[in-house]
Amino acid sequence: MPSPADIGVISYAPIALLFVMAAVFAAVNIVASALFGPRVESVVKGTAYESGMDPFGSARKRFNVRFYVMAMTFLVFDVEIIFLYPWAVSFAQLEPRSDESLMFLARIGFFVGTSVIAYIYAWRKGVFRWD
Amino acid sequence: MMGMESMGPRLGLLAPEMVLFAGAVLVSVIGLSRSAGMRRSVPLWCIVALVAAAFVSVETWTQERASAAQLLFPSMGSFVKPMLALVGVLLVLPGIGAIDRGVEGAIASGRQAFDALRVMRGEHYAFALFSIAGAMLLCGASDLIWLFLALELVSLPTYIMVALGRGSRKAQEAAVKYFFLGALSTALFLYGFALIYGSTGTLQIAGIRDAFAAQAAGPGIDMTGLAGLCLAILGLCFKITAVPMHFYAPDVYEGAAVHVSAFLAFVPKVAGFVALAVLLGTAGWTGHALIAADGVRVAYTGLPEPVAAVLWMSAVLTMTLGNVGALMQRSIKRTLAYSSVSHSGYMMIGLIVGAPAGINALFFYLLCYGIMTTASFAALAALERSGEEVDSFDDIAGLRVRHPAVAWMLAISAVSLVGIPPMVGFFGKLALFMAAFESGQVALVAIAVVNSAVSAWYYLRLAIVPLVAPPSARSATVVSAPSRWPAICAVVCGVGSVIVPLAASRLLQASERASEGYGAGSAVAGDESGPKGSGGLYTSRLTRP
Amino acid sequence: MTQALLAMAQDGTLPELPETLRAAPSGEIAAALLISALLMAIGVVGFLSRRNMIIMFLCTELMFQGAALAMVAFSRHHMDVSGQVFVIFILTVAAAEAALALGLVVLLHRRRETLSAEAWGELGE
Amino acid sequence: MTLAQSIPTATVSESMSWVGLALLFPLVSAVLCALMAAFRFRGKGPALVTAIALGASFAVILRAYMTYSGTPVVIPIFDWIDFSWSGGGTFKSFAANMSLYVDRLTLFWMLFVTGLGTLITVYASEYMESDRGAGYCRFFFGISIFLASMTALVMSDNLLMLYLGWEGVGLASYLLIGYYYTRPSAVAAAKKAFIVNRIGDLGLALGTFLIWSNYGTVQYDTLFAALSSGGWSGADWDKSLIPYLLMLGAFGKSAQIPLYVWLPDAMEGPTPVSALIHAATMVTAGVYHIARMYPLFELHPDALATVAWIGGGTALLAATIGMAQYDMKRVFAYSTISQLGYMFLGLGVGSTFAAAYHTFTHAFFKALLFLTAGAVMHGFGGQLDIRKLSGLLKVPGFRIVGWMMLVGCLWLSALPYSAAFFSKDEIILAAFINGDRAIPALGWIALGTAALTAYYTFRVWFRVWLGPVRYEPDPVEMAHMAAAHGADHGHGDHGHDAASHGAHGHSASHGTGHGHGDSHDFHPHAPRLAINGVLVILGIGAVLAGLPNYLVMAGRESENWVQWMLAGSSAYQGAGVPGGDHSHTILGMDAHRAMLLLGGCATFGGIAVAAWLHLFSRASADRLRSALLANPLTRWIPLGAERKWLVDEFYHWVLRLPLWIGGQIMSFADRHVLDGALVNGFGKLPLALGRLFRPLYGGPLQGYAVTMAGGVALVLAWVVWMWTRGAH
Repeated sequence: MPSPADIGVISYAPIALLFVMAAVFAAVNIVASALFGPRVESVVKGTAYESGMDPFGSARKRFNVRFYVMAMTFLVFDVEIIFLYPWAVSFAQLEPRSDESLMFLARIGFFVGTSVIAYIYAWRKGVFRWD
Repeated sequence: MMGMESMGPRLGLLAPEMVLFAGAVLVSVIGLSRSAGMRRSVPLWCIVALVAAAFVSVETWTQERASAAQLLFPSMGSFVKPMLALVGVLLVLPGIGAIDRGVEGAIASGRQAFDALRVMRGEHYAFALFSIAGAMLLCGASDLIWLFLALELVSLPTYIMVALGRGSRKAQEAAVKYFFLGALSTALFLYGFALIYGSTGTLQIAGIRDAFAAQAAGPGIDMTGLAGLCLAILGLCFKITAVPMHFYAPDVYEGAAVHVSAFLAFVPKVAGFVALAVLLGTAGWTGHALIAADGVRVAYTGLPEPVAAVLWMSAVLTMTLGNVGALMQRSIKRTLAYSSVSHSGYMMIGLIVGAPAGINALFFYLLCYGIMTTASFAALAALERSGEEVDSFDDIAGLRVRHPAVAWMLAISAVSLVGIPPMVGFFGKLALFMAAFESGQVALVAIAVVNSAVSAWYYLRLAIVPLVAPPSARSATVVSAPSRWPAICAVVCGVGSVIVPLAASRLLQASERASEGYGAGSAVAGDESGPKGSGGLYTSRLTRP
Repeated sequence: MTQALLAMAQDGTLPELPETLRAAPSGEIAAALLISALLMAIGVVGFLSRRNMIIMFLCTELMFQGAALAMVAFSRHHMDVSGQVFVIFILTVAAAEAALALGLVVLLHRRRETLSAEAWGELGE
Repeated sequence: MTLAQSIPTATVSESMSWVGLALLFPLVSAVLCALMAAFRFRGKGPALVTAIALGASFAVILRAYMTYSGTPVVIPIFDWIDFSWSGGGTFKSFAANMSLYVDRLTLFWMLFVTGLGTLITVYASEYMESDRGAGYCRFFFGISIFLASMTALVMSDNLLMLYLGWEGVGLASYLLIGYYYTRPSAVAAAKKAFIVNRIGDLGLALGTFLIWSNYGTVQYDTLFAALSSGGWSGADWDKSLIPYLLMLGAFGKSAQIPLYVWLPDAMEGPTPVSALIHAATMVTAGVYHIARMYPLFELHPDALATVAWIGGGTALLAATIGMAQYDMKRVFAYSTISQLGYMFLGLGVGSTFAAAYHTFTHAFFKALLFLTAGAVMHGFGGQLDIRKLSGLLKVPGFRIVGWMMLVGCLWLSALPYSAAFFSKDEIILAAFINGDRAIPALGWIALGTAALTAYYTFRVWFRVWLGPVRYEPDPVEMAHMAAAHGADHGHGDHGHDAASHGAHGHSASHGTGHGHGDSHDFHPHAPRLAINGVLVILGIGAVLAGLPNYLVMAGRESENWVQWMLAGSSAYQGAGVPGGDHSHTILGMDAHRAMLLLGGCATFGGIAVAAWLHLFSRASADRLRSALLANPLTRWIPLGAERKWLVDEFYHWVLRLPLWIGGQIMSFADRHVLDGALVNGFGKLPLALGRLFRPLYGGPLQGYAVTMAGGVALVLAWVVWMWTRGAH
């Protein structure tokens, strides 16, 4: 029986390898383009790329408050998802259609319901309106 | 285990919180209505929810449910929840007319179209309800997770209320300080919870109590547990504005809108004290015994010495620094903030004395304090000067001439805050000091009495300046706030500070239920709430050096 | 929800950890606790020493995570899953605080065009 | 058998709880008045409500009197304070419930308190009508609060509720003295009354506390039971302090030496207030309190003698001052102090009956005097100076007022066979002959004072009502009123600002251009039905107050009704009328006969002197004054009396100045030591601590955070250190 430490190292090796490969790939690309790429400076080339349009205004301009509101909403709903994982894992182990499983379903239903209330509230508040 | 079986009674005990939750949802939706009349009705619904919660909390509370819920203080909610709801009703009133004043004015005059993103009345009151619901939830806390979540439910809404309560820069500065320092304190008690968990191996409050009792019966509570308790206490000191976590109070109370300051002076404080009572209850006070999980009867010998000493020093410093700080303030709100600090100091005496007498007196004092301090804040909210809040003693000089009712209510609340008979403050102090005296905390009582005498200096100034001093140039331009409700609230609270003492006996009896069921014989002998039964798992492996 | 998760944990309805992972050497626990304490300390120091409010907020998050890590470590130590349940809630609350902090910071930045904590010193003695 | 043992044990009676309505009615009317003020009510509603409430209160008391069975009854209303605990090995309790203690003494006091309260409210409904609006509501609110508090004071069954009422009447008195709060003198008078009364209240509070700590109760029935079982032992200094502390409270409320200085100034309030609160009812609270606590006073050998001497001294001092005052209300104020002095003298020489009887008769004739003075003031533009009013009996519409004031003056002068003669007579008689407690020296002082009283009383009446017709309004009042009508008109309810006693209403009815202090253009404003009616009723009441004694004299009753009203109460002196056995002699004559002669001589002598100096030969009064002034040996007499023997100045220099200097020193220390070092020091502590770590942080936010985190770190380090030393 392998020791816990062995299992840990061995099982995570592919992931480590993945990280290493990703890093090397990125580094190699950057270095290669710096070494071998042709370098032609021009005004047009120095401007920011805005999907073919001529750029205007400063890059440091303020963002619309809607971005922040949206970001916050996303953050909150995103985190709520983590409660679904432990629930889902344990729900799968319950006997189907038993009282217990129904109770579990009701509980998560309540939880999702509160999230829906929050969603309706955000919608009424006009968070999702972009004008 | 405590899953299915105890969920029923516990849900029953949570009825008032559910009412408040529903109320908050309702209020936030109504607050977004396009009709100005509907929006104006928001405080009304808020009050309806609070009154309903008070009613429900009284009606649904039964001894059987309470004991079935297996809480450390099974009956605490029976007093604390109605108290929170009823004082909450009073706290709703001072904000009427102040929130969204500019926006609503612009909408009414047609300068601006209705924009759901710009109106905040619904949110404000919904947050208030959430915060009160959080404080109520604390009464039913059976484990540290619950405790933590309820505490956060109390705090997070108040951060927003401070920031949005009024549009001034001061409010935003107050919000910055309150939020960041609040986050720091949260981190502290959270780490304390982690250490307590490390020491006892359970998050269940009852389990922690058993584990601490077992440790105390042996070599004593280990260092992890002690450090955790102290960290948690200090973190919670932020909520009750106690030394060393009180520094934010004057700035935040000054910066926040006055009705928000009133809220801050009461709801988080109740929450902090409830949480502290529960936490300290796990370590136990002298004179209680319980049957530990292994069937052995364990007598408490009192709080662990370091914890008791920390509380003692903090109480003394809190009342002293609060009073000294208030002595020479020029801002009334800062004075009231320091006064709030000093009252926390008095109330900490109740924590030191412990269940039953100290905790009962503490909660009775909280009720008295809520009435008195709301009166003074509401009196301030009833006035304004060129659209600004009234905040300097100059503004209220000779107030009796133009605003006699408000001046008298300010004076009554001040006199009551000193604790002069027959005002409600006197009875609060009487009960508290008597409990401390009985338990032998004579030094603490003496210090508190001296402090009360010192506090008379600045409280009487609060009474004399509006009543006796000649009107000043500034006070001549003070006018009533657009809404009458803050003044009505001040009158209700002021008259209450005089009338409530008439029912002092009954209220004291009611508060005596708060710690009923704690301690002797109530423990959880042999039942399943100790998560892993008895055994070596209780003792931490972080043993003493 | 807390109740539900705790109930699951204590009823044993949550999946058991693999047998091989259950007993952790106390050295590892101690290391985890050390790191959690370090996180806490770094958070406090950062909170006190940095002016940018966003960084300050990140430092409080650091403290939260320190506490969360301690929870996990103790949970392993006691073989009790409830500590890990607590961590989920800590993360949630941290996210809520983050949303709040974000809103607050935006509000302040609009007012003052700076995120320095020094800029807010009007109130005081 | 001591007095305490003779008090019957009280029975608890739930069925009589309707008596509590007497307390409830004034409270209801106070609330209604406040509501009317809130809703900007401008009619006479407050007066109506208050009069009805007080009348109902009177009816309740009357019914209680009719149905009273003879033994004291405790009527619980509701539980107020009921603590009990065990400490130091003994079981202690502190119970002070909202309960009423009804015995004859209570009913006696309540009868005239509520009766006079109702009458004076009716009077005030007309008197105050020019202030209709917020001021009117405020006035009747104050009256209602006063009556409620007075009821609580008199009817309570424990000292704590009595204290509550005591403070309540003090508050109402403060509010009503300062009624014309735009006048600095009124504000100053209100403050003075408040502060002087606080000194007395401190005594009462300490006394109550000592009673509780010595006897373990503040409830009358248990207290009397405790007193009857255990006597006073001279070794207990705190027990012997009790009567003196209670005395201090009584002297403050009832304006006796050394705390009498507030009462003359209290005349700044509206006249009905002076009549009700500062003459008839509130100021007798001290007498009531001592009568109620009489068993306690009896236990101490010197306590009652002290009361007697203070009372006698006050009677004389106030009479000498009253002789030299020119303000009508002030004269009556000093006469009130003087008559209160008589009551205390009566208490002190052991005749509670005489004191209570005098309280009763005094309430009528003094209320009558004040109300007639008020009617004069109401009618003559606030004029009260007796040098500027003359021959008013000939002014149309003032006849009733004048004759009624004559009744009051005769009664105050103790006209033989008038009610006041009987009561005062009993006091003086008791001072001469009442057994162990008699102090004959005080008897002579009281007799002399009676002559002085007759003189200064008739000095007022002769000057004001007889002689050539001459009157002018008070220029200060008129100017004040004119200002209120001119520049300040838009400012608030003008009733407030115009410190207008009727001159206001008068000028309004005569159009503009009036009320500028122009005496030629001035028309007196005669009283109407409410005022005249009340005056007549009071006059009749004053006459009928002698009825109890007439009945005894006619042999229809065996004892005086007032004496009967004291039976079975703490104030009952079983011996009955002092010297009733005719065995005592004064100057060789039978005591009663001697009193009739001596008292008659004093009264008629005083009136005669007054008639000579102030009616027939007014110039000789001025000559007498200048002659006294010319002689350096006698100069001090008129000057001293006119300047009230410089007592106010004495208090100012001896008490207020040192206090003021002390205050200045404290304030300096406060600013520079406390504020500078301590407060600012503590305030800056977090920032200063933070500055230590300056490189670490930026801004006050982190300054606080450093202190917080530092505190936590310190505590944690300390806990760890404690733990390593083995404390856990």
